[in-house]
Amino acid sequence: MSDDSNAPLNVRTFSQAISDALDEELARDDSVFIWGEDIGTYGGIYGATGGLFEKHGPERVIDTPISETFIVGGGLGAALTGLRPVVELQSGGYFGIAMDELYNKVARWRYMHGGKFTVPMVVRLPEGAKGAGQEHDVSPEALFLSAFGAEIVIPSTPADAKGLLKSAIRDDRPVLFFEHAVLYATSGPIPPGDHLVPIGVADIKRPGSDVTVIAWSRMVIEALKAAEELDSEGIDIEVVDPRGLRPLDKDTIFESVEKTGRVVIAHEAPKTGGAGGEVAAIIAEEMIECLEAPIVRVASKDVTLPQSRHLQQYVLPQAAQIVDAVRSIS
Amino acid sequence: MSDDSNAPLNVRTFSQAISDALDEELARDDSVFIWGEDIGTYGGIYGATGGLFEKHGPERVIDTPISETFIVGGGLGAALTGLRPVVELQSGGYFGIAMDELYNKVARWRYMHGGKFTVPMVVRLPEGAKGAGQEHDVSPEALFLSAFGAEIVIPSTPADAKGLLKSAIRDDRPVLFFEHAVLYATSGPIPPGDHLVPIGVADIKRPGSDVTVIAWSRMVIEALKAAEELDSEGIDIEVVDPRGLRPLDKDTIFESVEKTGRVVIAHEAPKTGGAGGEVAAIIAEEMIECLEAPIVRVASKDVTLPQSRHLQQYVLPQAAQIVDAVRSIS
Amino acid sequence: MVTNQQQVKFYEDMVRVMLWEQRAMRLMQEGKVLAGYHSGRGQEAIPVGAITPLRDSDCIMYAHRGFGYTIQKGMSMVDMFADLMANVGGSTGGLGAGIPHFADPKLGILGQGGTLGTCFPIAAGAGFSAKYRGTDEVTICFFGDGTSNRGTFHEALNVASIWKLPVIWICENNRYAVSVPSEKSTAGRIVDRAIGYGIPGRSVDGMDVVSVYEEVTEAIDRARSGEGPTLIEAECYRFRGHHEGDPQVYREDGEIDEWRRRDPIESHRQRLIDNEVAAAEQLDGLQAQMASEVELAAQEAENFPMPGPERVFQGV
Amino acid sequence: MVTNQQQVKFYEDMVRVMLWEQRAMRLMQEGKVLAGYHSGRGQEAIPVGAITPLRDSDCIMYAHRGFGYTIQKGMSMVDMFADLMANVGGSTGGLGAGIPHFADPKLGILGQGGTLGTCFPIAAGAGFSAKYRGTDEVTICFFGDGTSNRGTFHEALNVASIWKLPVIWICENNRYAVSVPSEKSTAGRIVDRAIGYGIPGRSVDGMDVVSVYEEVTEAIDRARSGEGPTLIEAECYRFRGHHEGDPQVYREDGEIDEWRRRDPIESHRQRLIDNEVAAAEQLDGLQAQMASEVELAAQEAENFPMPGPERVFQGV
Ligand SMILES: Cc1ncc(C[n+]2csc(CCOP(=O)(O)OP(=O)(O)O)c2C)c(N)n1
Ligand SMILES: Cc1ncc(C[n+]2csc(CCOP(=O)(O)OP(=O)(O)O)c2C)c(N)n1
Ligand SMILES: [Mg+2]
Ligand SMILES: [Mg+2]
Repeated sequence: MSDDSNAPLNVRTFSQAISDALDEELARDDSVFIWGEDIGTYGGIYGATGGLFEKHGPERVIDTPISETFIVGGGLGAALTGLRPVVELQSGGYFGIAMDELYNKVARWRYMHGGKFTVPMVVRLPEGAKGAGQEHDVSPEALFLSAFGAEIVIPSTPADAKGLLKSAIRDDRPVLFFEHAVLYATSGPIPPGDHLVPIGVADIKRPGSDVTVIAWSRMVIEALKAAEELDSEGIDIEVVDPRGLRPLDKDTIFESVEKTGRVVIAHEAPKTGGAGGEVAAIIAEEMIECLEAPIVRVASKDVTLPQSRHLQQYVLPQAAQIVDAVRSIS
Repeated sequence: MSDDSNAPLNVRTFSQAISDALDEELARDDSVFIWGEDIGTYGGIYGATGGLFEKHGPERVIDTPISETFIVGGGLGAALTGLRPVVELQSGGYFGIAMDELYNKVARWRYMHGGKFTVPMVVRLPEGAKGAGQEHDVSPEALFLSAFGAEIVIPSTPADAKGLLKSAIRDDRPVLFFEHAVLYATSGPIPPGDHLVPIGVADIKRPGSDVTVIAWSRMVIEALKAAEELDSEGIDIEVVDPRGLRPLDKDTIFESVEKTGRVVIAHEAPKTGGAGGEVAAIIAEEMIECLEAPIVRVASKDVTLPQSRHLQQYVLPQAAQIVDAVRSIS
Repeated sequence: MVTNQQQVKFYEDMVRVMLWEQRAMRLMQEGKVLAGYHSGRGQEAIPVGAITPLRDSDCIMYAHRGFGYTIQKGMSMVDMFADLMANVGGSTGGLGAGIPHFADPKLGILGQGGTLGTCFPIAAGAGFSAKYRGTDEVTICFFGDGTSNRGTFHEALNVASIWKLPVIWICENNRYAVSVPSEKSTAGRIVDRAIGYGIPGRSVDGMDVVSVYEEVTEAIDRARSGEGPTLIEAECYRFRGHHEGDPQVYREDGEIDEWRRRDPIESHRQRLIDNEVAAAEQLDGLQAQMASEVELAAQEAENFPMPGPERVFQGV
Repeated sequence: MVTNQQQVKFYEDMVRVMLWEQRAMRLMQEGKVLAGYHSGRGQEAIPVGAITPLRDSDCIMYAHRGFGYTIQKGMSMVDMFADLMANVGGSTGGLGAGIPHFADPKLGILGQGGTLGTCFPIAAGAGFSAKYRGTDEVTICFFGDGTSNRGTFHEALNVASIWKLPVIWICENNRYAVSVPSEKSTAGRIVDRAIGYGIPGRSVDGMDVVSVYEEVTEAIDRARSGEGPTLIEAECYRFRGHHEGDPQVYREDGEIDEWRRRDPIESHRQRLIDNEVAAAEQLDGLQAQMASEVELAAQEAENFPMPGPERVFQGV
């Protein structure tokens, strides 16, 4: 944890951290509102908007129809006219429905129109494998690497979730905010007060000297598990959590690679087309002289995730694959 | 050209090559039909379906409404029930409108339903910068790297366009077929007869020994121009055209990299999030011991392409950037 | 007119659907199915009434609300149980579970989209295909009231109308999309959207299997004879939560009891008895027979092994 | 009732729009604009009539058919010429050309989407925003008949209706989407789609600026007073090709001549003269005045330099 605050910590789940952030920002700024499917009386299917409807009322916590192009495109219209929408896609798997709105409009509206507008909008996308099926259990962050106007933020802990979401809401750029559904139930300490985490700053989740493991979202948890196992073998890995992909904190990554000369990149999205490719390519382009081994990517197998949880075990990456990958280059 | 036929060659434009392929396949197989916006009496806004309406009739050459989710999703429905649709998005820039259909449905329907169906469908996507604006002038092929059921085919010459499109139409898998709009007017020789080019086989567009330049679509033309200039400096580049991204012909790429030890990857999509990242990462993972220099990517600058053609010159990659890149690692 | 035999068959079919679901839920409780489930209890009259008039060669795009659609279209109950358990006996060979993507091309079961509203363009495409191939096959597309607000609805209904495609659009309006009441999310009447496309729109009592059957039969006749699509809105209600585990905080007081009095299975049964079409004992007998059919299917399905890791790379 | 002064103003405004376009085309012919263009000739009555009743604080999402929308909403003609030439004088600071993405937040000009149908959800969102902020601002969303077949139409009109958002949906039905005739791509009547959403639908003669003005004014009043959206279908015709260079193979014989007789500018002029609202000389004078306004703007715009490479990285 990079937070330097020494005040007492409050233990909250990731999902509570999200709703705390929304609650505080709704209270702070009248121009903030939230909408999505079942986020009102129901409190969101992951509970991440629980209690907000009761507290902030139906004008600001709004249930929409099943209309994803409106959820995103309508949010853009509101952002262009003075508001700060925080919109939710009930599953990040619905990104494709609103892809034109996300990729071509929300991300690009400012630039396309000469920089005349700001687009202070957050799109929350629950992602990752959680047993909800092929179309839902996706981690599509890599598909937005070329949607340049938009920031890509991906927290892995409750503290980061809260602090990054609050920063995202205050940011004048559009932010795609990915929340791994399996993390919602995890808990952790959150610094008190107006906890903000800057966007685009990586966090060394575990310092180490032998191998750099760049991991985000759920894979940070797996990397930390792997670190323990590897530690017992005398391999000391450094776990770098970029906490998002744009802005990408290359400085922190490069510093770590310079130190270790060995890199593993771990994400839950399948290897091919995952953002690990981009990160690996950056290193291969700018840091190759530091490398003492191949850059290894740990990721889901290159298939659509099967619906069956039984088969998912053969596809999804876990700590064990990180351990293997690290060993293979140590 | 890797075609081994010795018969006389027919010079055709890229756009004629496309319509020849469609014409021949429509004639060959009753279950083939085409639909899209303005592909009928108008012959397609790039002329790539010219004459087909008159020849094959309104039942098989069909103008659709401006309804991209139907164009793609309806094609899928037809493919699942015995037909071989070849559907056109009037611009590849509309991929986002039908992203759910393309990425989640067309590519995945077979696997999601246990392999019970075949999806013999081709989606034609004109891509690339042609002065039609930010939302149109895109090269989104990288976004489908993780859409595993679908093949990704990208021709750079009229002969490849014809031969690959005919193969794609006969293929039982869905194929995303990207046609660079600037290439439509280029011309080249096409082998006579039932000219088929296998999908997933790279073509060495120019053999060379010093540096491997992996390029596709319009960048193949630029790479060949660069080759001439570099040749005069005594640098002999090998231009490898993968002719698509899935299946990716790693063998041909690896063989070339083994020989040269130096790699430049060139595509028109912006560098970040472009498929060059994936290709670079594969090499960094599997071939790093052969590399004698950083892997350099030549691509568009990391911005949304400006509408202005004047500004586009500062963004789009040309032969000169390939020359620079090659020099930088020679 | 519906024959007495068909009337009894409706009862049998609805009971089968209900019992299959009950048995599937037991498998879930036993931990043999690791997946969410959207119960169709209360809405059995719609798949049963609508699919009865279809032929094998006709197609359906089904919805996530229970499994009446696939059962009624003739899929093996064994396959379906096995799909839920994700073992190799399933139609997906061990791939499926959750919101399973059952399919059977031979029975015209084209599958389901997990992103709601997927069904509309695909159904229109299947309708196009039937016409292109010169057949008189029809396609039914099932969807919920909430799903009708997806843009794909508009694109597909427009095309189907202008091209007179043989598609029957059946909206199961059960008044909620998860927690959101239809009147808070859906402007006007869904059935009235037919007017904008210049096609027939019909409202039907979705709790009455006979009404559903009759209305859909008419729509099928129109479709087969080249007169194009019909939009049918079936008013209904789901008796259980959106998914198993739904706290159902959103229902209005007493609402559910009122609808339970219109239980499609119970009320049809009563009508059969009242009209002396069948005696209570006969219907009880049928019910027992269905129970054992379903039980046998479940047991057979449980015998299949789970797939190995190689399954993951098959059928890509 | 429309005052005489306003009647004359309509003429002036339509002429300005027409002349701006003519001048823009000269710039294209001179090679100073490197971009496609979709002429609005023949459809001037719609942007002029519809935007006249708007306030500065009201918003528009405009379409690609000519530039009447932005001119009438008050954008500087210099900026717009400069945008087309992609020099630094443009509203986009040298970024725009082609299907330019002009915008001016202060004038409520929210921009345009190059993927048609973008406009619908954004306009609904702007309408929501006006209501949320407690204002009585309204938003007009302009779109073509072809564009009405995008799914976003459905999603946005439904939400606007259910939430009673102050949005006026104006369809310019010019009978074609590029080459495809509306009756081959669009089922039923577009205006009838209002019925499905339970909102007022109005059909209006889009060649008559006064009718457009009156109908839109009523819709704006409804919107401002919280009664929600209106769908207006304006029947019209484009006199030139879809884009400059369009071979126009798809028109029916004589069709264009018939519509040209209803030229919105000519027929309004004739009406002014016939009703003795204005004399021909006065109108000719206005026309000359507009021509020199436009000419001055074009010349001013031509003086700006082209941006340097750094422009590419600004305003991301
Ligand atoms: C595009 C999309 N948005 C949201 C969801 C999540 N979701 C699953 S079922 C459901 C409610 C559907 O309501 P309705 O169409 O009325 O069908 P019902 O569940 O009432 O049968 C929602 C929102 C989804 N699967 N797909
Ligand atoms: C989503 C999308 N599909 C297709 C196009 C290409 N296109 C540009 S204008 C046009 C025709 C639009 O027709 P209509 O809406 O009737 O407007 P009009 O041009 O007649 O004014 C088409 C197909 C596009 N820009 N966006
Ligand atoms: Mg419902
Ligand atoms: Mg039109």
